[in-house]
Amino acid sequence: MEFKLEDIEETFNGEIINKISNNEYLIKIQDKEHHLQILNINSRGMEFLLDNHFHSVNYIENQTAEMKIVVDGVPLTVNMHTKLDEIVYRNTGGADTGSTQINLRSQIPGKVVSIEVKVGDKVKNGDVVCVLESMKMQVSVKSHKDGEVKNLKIKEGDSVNKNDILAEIE
Amino acid sequence: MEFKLEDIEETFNGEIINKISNNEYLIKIQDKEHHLQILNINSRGMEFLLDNHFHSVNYIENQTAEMKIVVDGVPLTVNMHTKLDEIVYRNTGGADTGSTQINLRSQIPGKVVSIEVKVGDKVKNGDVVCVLESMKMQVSVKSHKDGEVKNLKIKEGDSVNKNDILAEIE
Amino acid sequence: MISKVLIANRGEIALRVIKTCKALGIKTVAVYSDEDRNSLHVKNATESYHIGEAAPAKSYLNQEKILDVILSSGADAVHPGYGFLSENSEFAGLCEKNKVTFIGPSAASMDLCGDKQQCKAAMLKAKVPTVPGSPDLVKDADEAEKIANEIGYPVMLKSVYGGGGRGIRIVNTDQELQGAYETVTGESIAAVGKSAILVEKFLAQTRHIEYQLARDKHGNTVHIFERECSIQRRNQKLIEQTPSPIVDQETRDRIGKLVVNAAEAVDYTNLGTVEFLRADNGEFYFLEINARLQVEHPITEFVSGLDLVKLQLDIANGEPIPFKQSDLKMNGYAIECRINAEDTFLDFAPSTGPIPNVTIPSGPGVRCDTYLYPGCTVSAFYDSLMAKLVTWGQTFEESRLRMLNALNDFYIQGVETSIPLYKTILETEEYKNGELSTNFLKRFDIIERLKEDIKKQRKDKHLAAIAAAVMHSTFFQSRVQSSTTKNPRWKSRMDR
Amino acid sequence: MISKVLIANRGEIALRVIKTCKALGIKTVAVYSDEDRNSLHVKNATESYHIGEAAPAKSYLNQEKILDVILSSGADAVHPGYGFLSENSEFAGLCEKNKVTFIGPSAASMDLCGDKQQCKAAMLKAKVPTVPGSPDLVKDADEAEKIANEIGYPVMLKSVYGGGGRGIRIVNTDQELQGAYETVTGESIAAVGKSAILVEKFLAQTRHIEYQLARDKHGNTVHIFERECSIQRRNQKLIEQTPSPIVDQETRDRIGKLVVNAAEAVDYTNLGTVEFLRADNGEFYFLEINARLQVEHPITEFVSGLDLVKLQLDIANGEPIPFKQSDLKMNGYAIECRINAEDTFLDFAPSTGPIPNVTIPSGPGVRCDTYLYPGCTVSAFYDSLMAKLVTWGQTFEESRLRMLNALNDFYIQGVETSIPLYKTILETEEYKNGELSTNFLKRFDIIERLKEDIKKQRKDKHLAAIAAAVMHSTFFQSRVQSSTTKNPRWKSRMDR
Repeated sequence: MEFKLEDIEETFNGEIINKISNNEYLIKIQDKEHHLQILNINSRGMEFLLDNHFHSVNYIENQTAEMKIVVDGVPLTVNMHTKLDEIVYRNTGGADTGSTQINLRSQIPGKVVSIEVKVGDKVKNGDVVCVLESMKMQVSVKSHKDGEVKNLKIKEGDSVNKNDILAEIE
Repeated sequence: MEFKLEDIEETFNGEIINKISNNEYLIKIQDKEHHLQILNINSRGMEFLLDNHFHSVNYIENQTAEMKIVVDGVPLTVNMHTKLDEIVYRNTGGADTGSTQINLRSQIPGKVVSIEVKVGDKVKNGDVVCVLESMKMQVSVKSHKDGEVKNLKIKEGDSVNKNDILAEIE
Repeated sequence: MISKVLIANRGEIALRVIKTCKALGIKTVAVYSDEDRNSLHVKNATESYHIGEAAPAKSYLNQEKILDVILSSGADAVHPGYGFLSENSEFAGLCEKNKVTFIGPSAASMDLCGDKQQCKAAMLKAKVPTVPGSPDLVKDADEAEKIANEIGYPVMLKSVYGGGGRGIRIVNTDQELQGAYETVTGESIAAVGKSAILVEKFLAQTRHIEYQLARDKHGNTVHIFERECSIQRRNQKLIEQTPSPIVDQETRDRIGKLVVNAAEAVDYTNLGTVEFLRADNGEFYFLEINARLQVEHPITEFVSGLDLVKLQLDIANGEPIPFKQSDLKMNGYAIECRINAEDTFLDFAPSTGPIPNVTIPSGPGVRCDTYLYPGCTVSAFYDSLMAKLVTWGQTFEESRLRMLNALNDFYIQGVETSIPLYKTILETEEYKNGELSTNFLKRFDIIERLKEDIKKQRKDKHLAAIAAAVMHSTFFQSRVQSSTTKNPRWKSRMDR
Repeated sequence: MISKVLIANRGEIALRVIKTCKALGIKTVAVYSDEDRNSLHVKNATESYHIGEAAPAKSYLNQEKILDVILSSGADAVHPGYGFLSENSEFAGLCEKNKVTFIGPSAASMDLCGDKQQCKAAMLKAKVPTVPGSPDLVKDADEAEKIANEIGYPVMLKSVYGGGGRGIRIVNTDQELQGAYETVTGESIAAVGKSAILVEKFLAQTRHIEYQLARDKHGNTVHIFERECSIQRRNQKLIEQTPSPIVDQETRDRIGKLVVNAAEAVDYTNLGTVEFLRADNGEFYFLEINARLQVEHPITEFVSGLDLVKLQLDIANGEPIPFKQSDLKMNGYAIECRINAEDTFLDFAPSTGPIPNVTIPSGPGVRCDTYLYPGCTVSAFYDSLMAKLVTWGQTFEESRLRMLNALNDFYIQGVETSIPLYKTILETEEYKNGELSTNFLKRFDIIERLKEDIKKQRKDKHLAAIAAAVMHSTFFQSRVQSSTTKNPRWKSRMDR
């Protein structure tokens, strides 16, 4: 599973790779293994030793894609499903060969953070057309085909809904 | 209602006589009125001001006749229904005139603490025949009629069950 | 002899007073508002009386109601704490009239301390320097200019009706003065319809240094050293310490003598505090006398070994102060951090609500005066001070490190607190070096540095956060699966 | 320089050591058994390692396992606390061999302190008086009689194989001696098949007075005053105080010099304690050297202003003690009460279990070192010390009153504690007058007096109890009534 943290650009890969004993786990974060020992757990939080360092975590709010937690008194937001870029790209028909669809539509609601192309630019399949902010993450919307930008339906700061047309690419 | 406390001989009469406001009561204990202000209450305990003195009470165990409580950290046992003597007396037919019943029976289970009469003694209706201990209280068993003690079925230290014959009085 | 003290206050100071009274076998009477029904002072006092609604005017400031309780409880003395009625000479007078000992100065002395102009005049007479300026209102710009030239630029033109920065101008030259005078006059008239202007020397970078004062009814006066309280926000003290890093023994004694003079000048009795501004050039200027026990009294207790509430009671009983100035020796270093319920990033706006959990720090050289307990509530009706965290050390560095440690151990769930701010401040080189001034926060960009610290903390916690997310999402998935989960033990552990 | 300390201990002392290390920026490594998974020392250390099952032999006494953690965590020093491995010279040697600093004396010095006969010989050589008696085993009754006459009656005949009162006789005259010798020999042979008898002066009413000792690796030695620990039960200290009420400055200095001699005689390094018996005639007799930090060290910290754990670390780092004997001045009075989980009326039997709630006392001059928190558990596997409540005052009376107050404020739900016992003791005239001796409890019928106090408390609470019963029975009746009760608000308040 992939995770992204507020303030940090990196995306983190994390998974449980082994249950050593009842309260002891081996987990992998970004190819490094870590030993996790649970001391105390319930639905509101967890106390654990991570590589023998104590941490106390409270879960404040939890949606499928976003989790607000307090780690050792420090509030943080963790985003899950950071493959949104990919999901969005695929759903627009990207990576398929020979799309004939002109309209590039947004697959998610969000706010336009930046526009990477101008009308008249030539783009290739997979080039970033614009960046949306959604669920506190920045998601690149990529062109679903090779072509020329005929029209831009958005400007920076706009809010877009799911399925809104962002650009026409022919 | 009547109450009796461990270590203290006296019997206390206590009742709520007025509800002043939502959390404020006037109660009467032994003919003296006291002001009771509830600060906090739940099924496990109560914090209150009694005549402006703070007390914290936890209810540890509660049976109908006996209540174990901790008052300001001091464990105590309160007995209720201290009119047991009366109840027992009435149930044996006492205070009725002209009982023809020979057997004096115990209306409660208990342990014989003392026997106040000998075989051959003359007793009057209401005279104490023996004392039982029950629910941590001492209960006097009184004669249900005038007569002579013909037979004693118990000795000190015996345990008796409800309805056991204690003495024959003719 | 005082045998029963009514404490006309709430929160940590009520608890503080109760502690000393209890130890001395003196009975205490607490008063409480609707909001404070479940407060610790109600539980810890010998007797407690409800006095009204949450709003201070309807309870803790309600003199008649409090007097009723004094009389019906048979209290023979009143401790006012700080705030509320503590510096209300009318209330002190009411106590005097009812033959109840008010633990503090006489109403007359309190009146004199409270009247800035009169008090300043008394100080000048007693040769206690005050901030140079016009002795009274100036009648026009010309007079203002004359005084400005006497005391030297820069000066402040202040409308006595101003406040919050309005009706105040700093003037650097004769050329600027005329215009500034008109502006201040205009602002004041626009705001309140009238104007009355004072001229005062402008002191650019000042320290707030105050002295603990004690004077008994026999006229014996001592000072119990200084406290430096320069770290403030919006004129409210945040961090106090004693000794001050810039007060040496010669200065301590010299200003201490002025403090004694000041106390005598207003015929002060009991404990009080003489506040000074210390200018960059080393001069001390009298500011005011606080006629009460100060929030920050514990740091003085730490370095003097005295129980100041006991000393208040002894003096109120008419006893002479049981020591001489020369008996007092300063022992070590103490710091106090005022743990406020406030959001540093919302301009210190109050943050209130229930506190489900709290861990109070302790340890060698650590003292925490607080009304907090798990399950209590921080009320919006009263001030934001939840706790006073105080540490002592043989050296300043020891007291500072113990404070940092205690701040780290202090966990308050439910409200924003000033704890992160203090951690940032205590780690700065400027604080360590004693470069203090009342504009410390602004001068050293503390809020920005706090933001950086928080960002850094977030980064430091990223691994733990990811690990927590990994575990939680595993759990979450198992929850949305069917109830015949593969790992029932794990599930039940998570659910319990 | 020590940079990471493994603490080979648990409970309050582990937390105590962590506090100083944290303040000094030294990393800490905690170890914990299955039973201590949720203990505070695990949460507060920089790193924490599980070392085994609850039984001490499988965890806190498991030298190999602890060494493993030392090596894998990279700790460069070990603090042993008290108890467990703290006076185990084998473990100290193991640390030395692995080039890990053991914070305490050398294994060789520890060995010497631990061997009673050898240590006594060293003391005699250093002219530190020990309890008069035969220097070694006596060969027969005649030799015993000869020694008894030298040291003066009454004497004790002690079989070295005895214990628990068996194999011991007090003898008052020559006439009694022969018979007593045979009895002791017989008892010992009956019990263990052999006999070996020592003669020692019998001291009827003794005080336990000990000195805090510090010696650095450069041979600088100081004592940090005495502690009187006479109030005991079954040879375990309950209440300690400093200064001792019968030690004046002349005595303090005189015995203090003996302490320095004792430390030099065994080439002691780091902090230790020299214990003395003080006889009714004023003589001090060396008892033993405790080669570790003592439970009761906080009272010495209070009157000296020192952080003794810091001093331990400094000495372990090879630094010279940063002060001279003459720099040390005793400041005020301190008392410690050991808050044990035990039932005073069941011969101090341990009382264990979960602690749903606890309120820890605080205030001026109050310090509480404890591992308790709401929701913790008092384990049956370890000793009964839950907390050390320590108070300081400018006078003995102030420290005593603060202690009583703090004991009253200390609320521990779930187990029996020694708090009521201490309240009774601290209120006795005998305690106030300093009439202390190791048989204090028996001598002054303390347990009986405690029973009386509890009875009195019960009587004092009777009105509150009746009131509570009245309210509760009303509530109880309303519960058994139909659900359409007359006073739904009342009901919901009760049920929430």
